Amino acid sequence: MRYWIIRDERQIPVEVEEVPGGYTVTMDGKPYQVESSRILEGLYSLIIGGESFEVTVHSHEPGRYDVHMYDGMRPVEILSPLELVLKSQEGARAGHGASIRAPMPGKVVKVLAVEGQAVVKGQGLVVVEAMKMQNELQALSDGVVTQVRVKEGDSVESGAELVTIGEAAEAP
Amino acid sequence: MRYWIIRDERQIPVEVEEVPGGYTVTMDGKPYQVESSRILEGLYSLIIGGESFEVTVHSHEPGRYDVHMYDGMRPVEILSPLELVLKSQEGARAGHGASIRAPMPGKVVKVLAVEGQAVVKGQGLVVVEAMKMQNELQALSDGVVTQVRVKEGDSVESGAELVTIGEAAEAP
Amino acid sequence: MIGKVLIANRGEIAVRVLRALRDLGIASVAVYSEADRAARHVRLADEAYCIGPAPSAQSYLNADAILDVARRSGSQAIHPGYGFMSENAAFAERCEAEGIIFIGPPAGAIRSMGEKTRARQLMAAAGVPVVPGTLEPLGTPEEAALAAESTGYPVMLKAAAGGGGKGMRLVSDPSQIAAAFRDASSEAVKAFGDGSIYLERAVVRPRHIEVQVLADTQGNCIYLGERECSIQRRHQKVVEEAPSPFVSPEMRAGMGEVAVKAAKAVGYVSAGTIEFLVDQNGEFFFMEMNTRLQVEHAVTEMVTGVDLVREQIRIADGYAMSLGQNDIRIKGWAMECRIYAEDPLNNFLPCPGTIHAVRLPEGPNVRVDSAAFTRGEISMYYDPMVAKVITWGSDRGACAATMNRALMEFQIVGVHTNRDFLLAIVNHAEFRAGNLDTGFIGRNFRGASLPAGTPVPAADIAAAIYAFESSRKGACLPSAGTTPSPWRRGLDGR
Amino acid sequence: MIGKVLIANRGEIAVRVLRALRDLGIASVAVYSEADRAARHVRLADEAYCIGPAPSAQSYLNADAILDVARRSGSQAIHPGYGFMSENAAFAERCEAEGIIFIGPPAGAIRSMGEKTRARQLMAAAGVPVVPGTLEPLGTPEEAALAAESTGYPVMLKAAAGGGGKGMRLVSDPSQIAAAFRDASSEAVKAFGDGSIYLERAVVRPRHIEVQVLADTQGNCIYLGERECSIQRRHQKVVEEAPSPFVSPEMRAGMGEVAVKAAKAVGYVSAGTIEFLVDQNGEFFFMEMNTRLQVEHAVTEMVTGVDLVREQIRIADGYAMSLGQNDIRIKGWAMECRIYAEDPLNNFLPCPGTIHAVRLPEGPNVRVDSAAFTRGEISMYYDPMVAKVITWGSDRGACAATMNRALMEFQIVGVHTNRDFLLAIVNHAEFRAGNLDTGFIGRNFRGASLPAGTPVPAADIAAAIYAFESSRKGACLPSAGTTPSPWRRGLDGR
Repeated sequence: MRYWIIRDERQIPVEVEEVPGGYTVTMDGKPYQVESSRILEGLYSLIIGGESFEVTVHSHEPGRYDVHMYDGMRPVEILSPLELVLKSQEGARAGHGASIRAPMPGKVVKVLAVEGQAVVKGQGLVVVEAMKMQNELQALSDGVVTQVRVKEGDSVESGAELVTIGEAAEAP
Repeated sequence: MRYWIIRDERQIPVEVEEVPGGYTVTMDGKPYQVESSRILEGLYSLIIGGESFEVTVHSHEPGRYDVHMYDGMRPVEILSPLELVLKSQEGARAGHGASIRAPMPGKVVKVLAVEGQAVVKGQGLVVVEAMKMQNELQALSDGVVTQVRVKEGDSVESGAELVTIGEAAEAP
Repeated sequence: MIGKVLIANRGEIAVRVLRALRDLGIASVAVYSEADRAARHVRLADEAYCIGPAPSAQSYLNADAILDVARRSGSQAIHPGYGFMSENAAFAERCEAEGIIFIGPPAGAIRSMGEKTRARQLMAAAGVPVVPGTLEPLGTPEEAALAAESTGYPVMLKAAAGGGGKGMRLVSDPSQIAAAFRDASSEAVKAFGDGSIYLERAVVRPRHIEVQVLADTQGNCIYLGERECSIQRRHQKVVEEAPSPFVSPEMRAGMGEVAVKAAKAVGYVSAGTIEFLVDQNGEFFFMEMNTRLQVEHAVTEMVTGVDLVREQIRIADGYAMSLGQNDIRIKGWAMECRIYAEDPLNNFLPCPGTIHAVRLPEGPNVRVDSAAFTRGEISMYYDPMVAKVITWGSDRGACAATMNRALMEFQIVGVHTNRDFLLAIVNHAEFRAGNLDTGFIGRNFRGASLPAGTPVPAADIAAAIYAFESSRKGACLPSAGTTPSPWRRGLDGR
Repeated sequence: MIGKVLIANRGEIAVRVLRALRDLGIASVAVYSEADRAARHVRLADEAYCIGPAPSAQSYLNADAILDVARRSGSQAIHPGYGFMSENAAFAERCEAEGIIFIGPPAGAIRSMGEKTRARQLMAAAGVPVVPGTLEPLGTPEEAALAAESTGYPVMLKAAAGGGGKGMRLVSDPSQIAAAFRDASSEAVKAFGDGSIYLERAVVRPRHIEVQVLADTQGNCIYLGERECSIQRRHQKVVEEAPSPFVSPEMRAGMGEVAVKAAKAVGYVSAGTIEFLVDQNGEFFFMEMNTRLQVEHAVTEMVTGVDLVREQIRIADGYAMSLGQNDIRIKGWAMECRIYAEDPLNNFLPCPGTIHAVRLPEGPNVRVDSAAFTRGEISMYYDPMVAKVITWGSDRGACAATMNRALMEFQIVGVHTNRDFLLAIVNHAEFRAGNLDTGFIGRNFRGASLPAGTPVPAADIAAAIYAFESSRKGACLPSAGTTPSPWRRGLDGR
């Protein structure tokens, strides 16, 4: 199957093909014979040309993978054909409103945003506390608060939509 | 749900009833309030009257459980109503032929039994090697070998039927 | 004789204390919040009782509930661990009043050392060197400016009730002192309910070196060498070691004797730690005393062979220490890395969540103290520390090499940890050379974040295979689009 | 200088060697059989190569395949671990011939000590005490009877090529000697391809005590104290400790000097062990030398602080030892328990299978060397040893208490282990008193099986809850009826 690695504005083609004991992975035209053994969900042993790698792979967002190796972590963005299409559509829509989501579970300790309020990029919208630390979620662009979905004291899950920001024109 | 513990020829009634945070387990008329938390498949944290137990439960055969506690293992035989019925039928059939099964995976290194052969209780039938050790499987009762299902060199899984012994009357 | 002990704590330290109790054949009683029903300390204890909902104020800080369990379970003593009730003099007094042994110092010693300006006065009077500065809380920004003039800039403003870096400000220039005073004071009010601020001369490129002491009820008090704790991020220790590469045998004896003097000045009993600020010439100044077991006590255990928790329990039981000063020999080197569930690539934001799988390092010269387990929850309610990895070596180089090995083996699937950051510290040339001071992380890791590793084919291949296998499993389509993270920075991390 | 080492082994010892290489900054090359693709040693190594199918004869004993990988990977040296190629003199010679360093003794020393009767002759000539007996293999049952008359009964018949208890028979009565000779000889033919048998006076209630030595290529040779290995089941060590509770400092020096003499007599280099049989009066006799690292080397490491594998590698690299005899100090006490995948309630039958989950003990004074992991396979092709649990204490009682704690924490879901048996040994009054001899297990555990624990309500409740939850998950109905196990006893376990 064909994928694309997105790196430094480039799209690098990657072909993954099953072979006995593993895969042939062809990156940017260069083939790698990979002996692959899945130990657990997200934990792999790879042997590539005699070199042994134990890696854990973790995906927080579609297309984005954290690959943990012995000597550190590498973030890799790799997209399937469908994901690539969706991403380019998303790019075209950029700026047309954005949801501020909780990147981790926590408790809302302060709501700074008010519906209808005009905000500028970087302005604080919600303060969420997790693990004894207060963290402020900020507007990603100028706009108007179209919806506030939480109130103080709410517990929120990772990924929960907290505030929606629309373009100024969309404001009531 | 009702179960029976089989111990020292006795059948002890056990009633398991779900309650918030755990179970009420009534054994031989005595109720125990059990806070139960399942950590993993087969791994439980139980708190009974303030006492904390971490146990792993393992079942090799239906109705038979090995309960591993910090200070050692306890085998427990506990049967559901259906299992109790099946067991008593099995008891009535006792002696009417038996399958000799591999209690562990291994390799058949010698087949001593021949189909049609009369064997006595304790007579060696098959030798299976596992982990560098040869172990002999023996007849559980007098009888006649009605079927030999393996040959030397076979790899066998745990529970695989190796030899069937019938009553002398059933022999050809 | 103590036959049953309640552990008023959670996480790795509760497990640590449990192990000491097991070793001594003493029954253990765990307490837990509703969020911790499945926690390791609950499962390993002989008895366990729920003391309230997840927030600490309603459970681990709930003295009534804890004492109620102590009575119900027939515990003769309470071990507070660190944090929570460990430096709460009122709690220690309540234990005493109810006839339950508090495994720690007397309430009076906690109180004397807990109020920072009073402690400085006491220490100065006892002949313990303190950093030049004010011995009384400052009333106004103007008072602060005057005091700074007499001490000389740079100065450090500190919350009198403080700890953990809250309510602290470094001031290098007279024009900033008034604003800094107001900031620090309001932060201190928020954090501790007490805005009192005092001032000290700021030591340039200081090391943070602390001395472990142990005192019994019979008047014996000894020191067990020092710990180097200069590797800190936002005033939180990250990597500790024993001994300090900076401390000679003469300096060790000198600091040790001063530490014993400090402990005796407050009638100290049990394990305690005197924290010193050490300047580049080796001059050392009393900072504060931690009147409890420290997170990093394990490195001292590794180089001395002394089990500090066991000694605490025996001392609390009224025994004279089995050890004299001459029994303490420092053998080899030990380091500790604190593994936190946080994201070093994203400004160390804490990462609560579920551990899908954990593999702790093992093998020769490795000790792990943790409460992590497969399917365990890292709760948003508590400290994000997941595990302590401690290594020993015959010398500092061997110890660091083994720490590198242990960190490489450390593996958690499911939550981010600072493992990579710890690896980067331990393998940093300046760290290996022993050039440590409290500015190490700020200087060497700009923005206090870890840069991502450079791409390697194996990582790309792993991601591709994972993506391939995930799609083959029939995973749902990804939700459309991704937005850049709005998660900017910790508000307390200015 | 050695920059890359191939590890010609698997399991915990391969991982142990890997860790030493990491600590030294040397690249590691793993070899593996097809059954071991997912094994820990494969995943932890820098490089890994498959050397053949699962059976050892086609993989871990395949010298051609191993040497081929050594060449392809550019390894300068091979560490053989224990077992497999470790005492194979021909393999050591082939390595030398191909310019690859064999991390172990010279082939000549392996050979001298490998043939047991020749070793006895050599040792006797060097002034090392040996048990009275024959110095030449016996030809016939009649010769055996004559030799036994002169030595005096009871006598022990032993396979000259033997090890691991195979080809051994104790004879107390002259009427049994002919049959026992024939039995032992045919067993030895089967096990070793060599039926040669020799005879020794049997020592009554003997202890098995061994001395660790370390020798370099510069002619230095030291001893690192003794290990008590009397706790054996079917001649397999189960629990080991260092030091021995039976050995005084004077006896330690005496045995140590004899051990060094023995090693020097064969030109020994690297780590090696002299095994002694010790009678109730403290008289000790040379049994054999193990010309390799021992399974139980870790207890010596714990009490001396010396990393034996690191020393082996440095010695193989031509360095003089960094340690002199005076640097060796025994501090505290260490014990090792070997966790086997076997069923102690069912005559210790080995239990291959899949580990569903594993939790290894951790915390202060605990070391674990293992290759076990969640979802790992215990293969029927290899040794059933799953892990070694090693503990340290300031004295023997503290060490045993910590071993008890560590074993309590040890948890494997999915396969049977001998953990409960180890717990029963460690907590046995005779063990705690230090009354050890090689008959300990046979005397205290009749039928060499562990009785099941007495019923307790918590166990019944756990089984009931498990049964309830399993049925609720919609598990299939049990297959009708259960039959008693036909699995009687190991054929080699008479």
